[in-house]
Amino acid sequence: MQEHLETYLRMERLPHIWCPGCGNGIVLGSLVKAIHELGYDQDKTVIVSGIGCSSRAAGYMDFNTLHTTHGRALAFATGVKLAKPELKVFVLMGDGDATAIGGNHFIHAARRNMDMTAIIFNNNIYGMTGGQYSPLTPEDRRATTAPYGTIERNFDLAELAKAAGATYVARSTTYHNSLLTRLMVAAARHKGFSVVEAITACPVAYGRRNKLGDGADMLLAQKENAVTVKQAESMGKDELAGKIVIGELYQAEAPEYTELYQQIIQRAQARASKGCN
Amino acid sequence: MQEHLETYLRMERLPHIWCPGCGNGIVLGSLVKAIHELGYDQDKTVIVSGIGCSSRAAGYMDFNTLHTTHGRALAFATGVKLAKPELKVFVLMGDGDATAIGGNHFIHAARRNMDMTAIIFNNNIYGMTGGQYSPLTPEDRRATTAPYGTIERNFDLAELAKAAGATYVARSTTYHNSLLTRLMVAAARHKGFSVVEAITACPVAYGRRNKLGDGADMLLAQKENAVTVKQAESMGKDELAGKIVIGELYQAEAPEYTELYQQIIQRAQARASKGCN
Amino acid sequence: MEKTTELRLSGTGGQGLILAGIILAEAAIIDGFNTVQTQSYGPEARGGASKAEVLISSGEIDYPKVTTPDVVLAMSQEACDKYGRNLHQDAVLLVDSTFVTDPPPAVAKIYHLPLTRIAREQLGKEMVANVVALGALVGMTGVVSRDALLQALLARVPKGTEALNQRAMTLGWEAAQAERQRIIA
Amino acid sequence: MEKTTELRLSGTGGQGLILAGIILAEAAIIDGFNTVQTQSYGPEARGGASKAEVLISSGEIDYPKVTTPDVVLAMSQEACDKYGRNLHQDAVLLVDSTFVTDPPPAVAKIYHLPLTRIAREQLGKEMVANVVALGALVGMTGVVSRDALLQALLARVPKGTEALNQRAMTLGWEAAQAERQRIIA
Amino acid sequence: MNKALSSLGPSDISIKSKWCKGCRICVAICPKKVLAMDAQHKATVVNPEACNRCRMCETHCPDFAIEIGVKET
Amino acid sequence: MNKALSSLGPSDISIKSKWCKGCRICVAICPKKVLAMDAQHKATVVNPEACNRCRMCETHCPDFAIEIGVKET
Amino acid sequence: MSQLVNMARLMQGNEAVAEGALAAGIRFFAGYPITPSTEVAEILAERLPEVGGKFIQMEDEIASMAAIIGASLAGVKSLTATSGPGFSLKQENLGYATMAEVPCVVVNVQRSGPSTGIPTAPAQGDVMQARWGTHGDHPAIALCPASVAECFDLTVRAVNFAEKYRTPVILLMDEVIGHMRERVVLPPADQVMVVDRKKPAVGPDRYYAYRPDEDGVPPMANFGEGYRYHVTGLVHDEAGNPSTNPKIAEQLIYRLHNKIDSRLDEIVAVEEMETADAEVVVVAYGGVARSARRAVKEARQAGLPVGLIRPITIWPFPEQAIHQLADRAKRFVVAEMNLGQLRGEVERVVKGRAMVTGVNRVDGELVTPAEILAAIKEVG
Amino acid sequence: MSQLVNMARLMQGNEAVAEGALAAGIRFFAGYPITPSTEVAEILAERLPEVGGKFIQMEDEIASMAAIIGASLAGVKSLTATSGPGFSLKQENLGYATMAEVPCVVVNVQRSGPSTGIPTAPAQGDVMQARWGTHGDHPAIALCPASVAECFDLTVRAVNFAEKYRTPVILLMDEVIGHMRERVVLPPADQVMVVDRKKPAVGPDRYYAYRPDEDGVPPMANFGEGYRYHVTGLVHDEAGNPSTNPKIAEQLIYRLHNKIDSRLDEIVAVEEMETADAEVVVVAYGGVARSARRAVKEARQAGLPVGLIRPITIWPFPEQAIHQLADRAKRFVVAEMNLGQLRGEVERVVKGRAMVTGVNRVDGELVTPAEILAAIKEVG
Ligand SMILES: Cc1ncc(C[n+]2csc(CCOP(=O)(O)OP(=O)(O)O)c2C)c(N)n1
Ligand SMILES: Cc1ncc(C[n+]2csc(CCOP(=O)(O)OP(=O)(O)O)c2C)c(N)n1
Ligand code: SF4
Ligand code: SF4
Ligand code: SF4
Ligand code: SF4
Ligand code: SF4
Ligand code: SF4
Ligand SMILES: [Mg+2]
Ligand SMILES: [Mg+2]
Repeated sequence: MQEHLETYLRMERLPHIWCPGCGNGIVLGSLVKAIHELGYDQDKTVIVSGIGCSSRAAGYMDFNTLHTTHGRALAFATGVKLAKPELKVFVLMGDGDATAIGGNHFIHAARRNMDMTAIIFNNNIYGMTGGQYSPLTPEDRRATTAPYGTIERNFDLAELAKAAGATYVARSTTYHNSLLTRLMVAAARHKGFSVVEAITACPVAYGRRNKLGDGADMLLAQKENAVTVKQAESMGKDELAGKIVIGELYQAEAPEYTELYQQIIQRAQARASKGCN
Repeated sequence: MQEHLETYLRMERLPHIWCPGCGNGIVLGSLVKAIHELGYDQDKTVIVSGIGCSSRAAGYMDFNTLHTTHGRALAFATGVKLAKPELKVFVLMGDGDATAIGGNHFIHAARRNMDMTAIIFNNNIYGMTGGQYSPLTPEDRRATTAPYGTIERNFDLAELAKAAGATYVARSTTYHNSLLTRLMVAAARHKGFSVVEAITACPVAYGRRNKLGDGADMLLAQKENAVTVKQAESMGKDELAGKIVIGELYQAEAPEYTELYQQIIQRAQARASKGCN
Repeated sequence: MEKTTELRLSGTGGQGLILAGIILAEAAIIDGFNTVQTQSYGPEARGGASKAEVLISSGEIDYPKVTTPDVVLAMSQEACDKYGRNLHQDAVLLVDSTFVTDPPPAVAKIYHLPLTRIAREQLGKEMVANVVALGALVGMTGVVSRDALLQALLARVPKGTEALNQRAMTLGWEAAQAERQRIIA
Repeated sequence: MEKTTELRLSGTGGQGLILAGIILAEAAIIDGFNTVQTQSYGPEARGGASKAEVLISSGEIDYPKVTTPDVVLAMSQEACDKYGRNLHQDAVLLVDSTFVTDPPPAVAKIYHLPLTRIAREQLGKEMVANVVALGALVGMTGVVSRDALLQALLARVPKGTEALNQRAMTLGWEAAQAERQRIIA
Repeated sequence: MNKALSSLGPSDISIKSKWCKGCRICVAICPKKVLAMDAQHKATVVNPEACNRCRMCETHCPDFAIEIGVKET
Repeated sequence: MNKALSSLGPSDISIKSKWCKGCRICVAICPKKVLAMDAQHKATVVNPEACNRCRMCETHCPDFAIEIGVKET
Repeated sequence: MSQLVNMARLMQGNEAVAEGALAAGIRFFAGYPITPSTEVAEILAERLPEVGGKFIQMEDEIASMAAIIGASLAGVKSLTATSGPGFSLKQENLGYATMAEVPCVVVNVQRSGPSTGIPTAPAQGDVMQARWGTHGDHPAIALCPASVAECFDLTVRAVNFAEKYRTPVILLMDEVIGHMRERVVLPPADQVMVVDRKKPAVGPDRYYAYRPDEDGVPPMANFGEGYRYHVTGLVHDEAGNPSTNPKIAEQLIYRLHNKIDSRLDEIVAVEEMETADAEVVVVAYGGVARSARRAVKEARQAGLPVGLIRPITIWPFPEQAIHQLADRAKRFVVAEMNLGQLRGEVERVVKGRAMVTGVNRVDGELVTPAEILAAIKEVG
Repeated sequence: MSQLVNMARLMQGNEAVAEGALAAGIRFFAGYPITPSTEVAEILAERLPEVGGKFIQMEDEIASMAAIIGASLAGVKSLTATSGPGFSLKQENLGYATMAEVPCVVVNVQRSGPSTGIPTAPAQGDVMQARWGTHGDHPAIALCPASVAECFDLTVRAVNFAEKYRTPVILLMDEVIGHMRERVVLPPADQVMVVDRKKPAVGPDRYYAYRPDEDGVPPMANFGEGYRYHVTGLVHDEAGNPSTNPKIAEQLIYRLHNKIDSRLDEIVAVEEMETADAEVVVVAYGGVARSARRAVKEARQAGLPVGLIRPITIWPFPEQAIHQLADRAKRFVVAEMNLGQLRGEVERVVKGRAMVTGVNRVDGELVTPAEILAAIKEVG
């Protein structure tokens, strides 16, 4: 582990800014291991992120790193990838970043099926700004902007990604971080737009207010609440309430965008050269 | 019909600006009949629209009409409805308006389940700006910005709405406009966020470029290609390719936003008055 | 400042007047003139434009719009009402008598030609009424040479329609000649 | 311009120094003073602030920040290094000796008190170290009255913790008195 | 007004020529070939007797230009 | 370096105290109760012999503060 | 909290904005969190339902701006709060509110920029953006508080202006004022002057939603009250119908400007201190005005003929006041947490009659009294 | 189309922008359609793949701006085109490009506003927005063509400036110029001066992505070329790492401004006509400059001492040129399709030495030569 860190992280920037018990560091660790396993060239790999606590992860990673504006990471990444398809692209986003202000870019990236991997740090809250509810905060939770409890239903991120056109969708938790690593690897190897939801704890802006204990308690709760895709298959809707289904949730084949665009180029150049004669 | 028109339309503004053969007028006619059937008070009904050919419909309707900015109609409507829940709210949008620039507001409105009815005029193109492809343009079609054919997969609007949380989703065509009217009525009666997709022809910016004939040809093609939900059930995926499934596609129950908010108010006022003693 | 010829082609959306304006301007370039072409639009770009303006000059063209038109083509009554009035003494007004039934009181030289009818009846393609109009306009005013017009026309029209278009232009040109004859006579 | 007392409370994120600053400012209001309180933040608002400043005056307060602090509380070594230096002659520096092991060369009056240790060991709640600090600060400087501090404190703390907090304040106050005694002696 | 619908006279097919944009939808959709386009590209009634009052033309005209009524008899 | 892993000496549990933020995750997750929090709220090794080298602490420490190695024997 | 009215209390600037909003009758807030404005949302999330109002957190700032416009049209006074990045995103719909004449208030608590900048550090970098941020010719009203008490007062004033002139109004704060806590005494509710939008004097049949009264402001019917009309961001005629007629366009755009420009005496407010005989006039606003006030006091104590003019209304810019001072003053020192945004305006108005210099910081720190004092002494 | 180079041809302004973009090496376009800019996208959708470039229609203007920044960082010259409403939406990411120093070009074909306005009618209402539209202190470069040929030239220049100074550059068009067709002769490819971004002179181990050379501009490594660094919109140090250090913030913000401000001689361009002895100087740009040119010619024919200055670079504003003319001229007549946006700048620079008046239209019509001529004659 430690030698991976030294290879893949900007060590001089550590320790990171995250609070004690924050799960973001665990997700970052998983990602580093995944990239190591994938054997990607750091020079040819781009890490794009939005704005939020989780999005600060990019700054610690020794790659081509792009920390963008809130919610827009996937749109920046789309430009990077289409301009230079040979680059490997990971996009790190918080739940608010990806599904609140960034929701549109998320569904359109899924629809286009450009080959990149989105990793959503889902801590069910806006961490960076101090605990406002996000589209992934479950119902009836407290947040600074929901002092009487949340009344909005949360998105099911995986269902949304699927319906929008993503061709690989998976979920794990920081507790199950070796599964998380494996899923990240599989997602990256998948050709097309892949989504990995990482359930992670924000003890400071979410746990405290919802009496979920500290980071350690929240981590152990992930163990309690997780069920595998297999287990989930034989469970009823009621049984599944409050559970976290982990594993590969969806996989499909569809043409990849930059490859299709390459065909456009060929067609255009053929037509243009014909036109010149 | 004619007397409905005189009741519900701003007659002095007719004839409308739409091109010969454009289906928007047919959708507008269906909506007028639906509102008549619903018996809604014009003074208490709000029609919100975005920007696009279809969104001009609002201006012809003798209601409280709000023609907003491109893509944002649902966000404006959310303000109207939450501020005054007793108003009935219809939101008219083009396919580009609702799912390109407006995609995020669409999925969030679906998630919140506020009681209003979204009607999407799906002509598979940006009509107003002269024929650029939209997220609902099928693959391999021509558009001014897709001179070599589209390579993006289109959204399945109904699937997207469902996954995002909409509790009523239906689809019809301008050919099947009495069904369209019935679905609009059902959607409006449904408590929560309802979506009606109206398949409509844009002969000028879409049909012409894709050799689909004129407005009459395109209307008749809707008849050819439509299958009912029932019929679709017994059809395979391949058989369904290129078909338009019409009818009620999805229905579910979930608490409605403005009612939940009313409970928040009660809770807050109870707490506040307790605090004063 | 060299004299600039100011032309305005007006009608309704689908009549191809923008294309006509472009062809005219391109003909002017072939003839060695300087030229500017502008147009007006409906809401956003929907439905296309209903008015094209072309300025032709052997010198610089600064202000790109028509100030005092020298030549006006009106292919609908509405266009004629709007643009056919208050023309200067020597201005030429060409109206498509297929649609313009109520021409303005003549301050200018008016030519009535059934441009669309010619296209419809003699060519079976109402679509080319704009080219008939171009032929007539040039036939009447000589703002550009007939050769340049033909060359510009053929460079713009879809492959396979060259003959049709050339005939349309010729019919327009001839109709104009005849009308001129009639007026002069 | 009336003399303004400038206080700076510094430490790390979780120590409750903003709340301490607020309570101090509210105590000042109870005593009839004018007051301004400011703070500094981490990235966005995450993790909370690490520095609170309070100005207290019987006149108007214009510039809302500390220019030359009269009183500095440092509850971490880092804070002490950053804010404990270059104080003016009469400034008071209160360091939490639980954490500050390497105090600056004394240009000012330094008080070393094991604020956090007092909270931890005598009250079993490290959380109230900030209140211990407040008690000590007021005991040492008298910027506000002890009564006002108590009143402000009790108005802010959660129901059920009043006794604990009052004790914390008292312990701080007493520790300060003892230290003062020691210094004066 | 107040005419009994049951009187069932021949249809009164009124076409608002000013609103008709000539799209020919009504012509294409009329099951009885009642309608046709005229030289000015406007819809016109050519075979009124055949009309079965199905209102297909009326509901599909995008320009609200057709009204199917009942002729006074 | 180049130590045979099979030598399987006792674990070398190194905790980077400067990076440890005291979250107690490692303590809570260690199946062998090897770790505990010290008075400065830092993780510390209290029962090194019990360590089974499962690396649960290492992979779950959000601050990359723990490394499980092999003691030179 | 009502029991605390009329008592001295410690209050944060953002909190005073929230309280001012409630006092002015704001009953709808839609927003998206962003430092350093978030407290406005958080407090209103709690307080609005207590008074029967509504709070909603939208999916982004664009939607928030849209929602408050919708709510206002439905007849409920509405406000949103944000900071730089969010303010940039709101620009399109801010222009819509101007064009469609929908009363609403946008609070921008400025932070260091450009872009994400330093989210927790103060700045005044959005001053010109507040005037020119949205596309197309449009007027703007922006008010700038320099104390917590003024946060309350100017929020009330902003809401009143919005309602009176049917226009969006910007409350242009900075992090210093938004986050600082200060002793304040809030006025009792019955001493708060509250203005409501003008209702139509005629029945629905004779109502034209965009036909102005003599004051240039059309009376406003709310959705649901029996007046049915069309609202659009397109150029529109008096009925609200879209038009491309140049005459109508011209009238509309001029009227939108004139309803503000013809009423500068009501809208424009400045604070002047010791300007009567001032040879050097310091110009400062917001957080920096507090440093300036101290610097001027110190300068006066040192016997220097120095005064302060503090624009309370930033937009429309207080041309008249500056213009008059320029007749006598030898020098203007404009102190800002930006690179001289309002200094440009001062220069324009002074027309060369006096020197204009700046004291500027863009490092995320408040300009200090010492820096201003140094600038005062520099030449003068 | 290459065979048409070097031949006289009729070309639309928007088309010339597309051709200029290709000639300057633009190989990536991301956009969202909006009148009257859409043709730029439509033409590039067809032309880019012919030269191996990429076109993508994004879900909105925000995403378009984001995508071109991403593509530029990947090493591909990038451009987007829009109009008012879209320009408002791009502001946040435009500020990001400034802060992160990413070369890119934004074309704004101005239409009548505010809000949706009259989408097909010309205006120059976004002039001040081009300078101040995004939050926070930032510099801006905006170029303004007045002919179809200049659309080509200035697009090339915009791309070159973007690359040279690592900054977004705005091509500020108006509907008149964007939609008009004109006879042009495009230069052959080898006569088009093309500037590429400065590559690092050192190896990755010694590369600091934001350490400037003497010219204030840091050499730029592209993603994927072996130089790994961090890009952020936060205030950052020379390595690109976020910082809240006031010194670092100050240095960064000043450097971003100075790399433009210290090079005005390279960047600022004006066209002057008959100004040598002019007592009245007309100031006009874009479409209006054409009316102004005719008005000035007519005035000269009538024997009036009138000249024209046409800012080609709108931002930075050509202060120096105006300043010099103000020494002699008695009056400036600023003609614009807005309510006097650039007139304010002229006033600021003229400092009272000459009268400054305006000829303004906001009705969606081009200012006419006659109107300008009338203003020239009014007093002079
Ligand atoms: C345009 C814009 N709006 C709002 C913000 C403020 N902001 C910063 S991070 C954030 C949300 C963070 O939540 P999430 O994306 O879930 O990330 P987390 O901090 O929880 O990891 C917000 C609202 C911003 N920086 N920019
Ligand atoms: C912010 C913004 N971007 C772009 C536009 C230009 N625009 C107007 S309508 C439209 C799309 C219209 O397509 P759709 O929503 O499908 O409606 P339709 O015209 O097909 O009915 C676009 C891109 C705009 N007005 N505002
Ligand atoms: S606020 Fe929450 S998400 Fe952010 S660093 Fe702290 S614990 Fe992690
Ligand atoms: S462009 Fe298409 S959608 Fe728009 S009015 Fe014409 S036919 Fe209808
Ligand atoms: S359907 Fe209507 S608009 Fe079309 S031709 Fe028939 S009457 Fe005319
Ligand atoms: S009512 Fe039916 S039958 Fe009669 S004209 Fe219309 S479509 Fe034809
Ligand atoms: S898990 Fe890491 S940070 Fe947490 S207590 Fe253990 S060593 Fe320290
Ligand atoms: S490796 Fe396993 S047993 Fe050993 S200290 Fe870590 S968690 Fe405990
Ligand atoms: Mg989060
Ligand atoms: Mg459409």
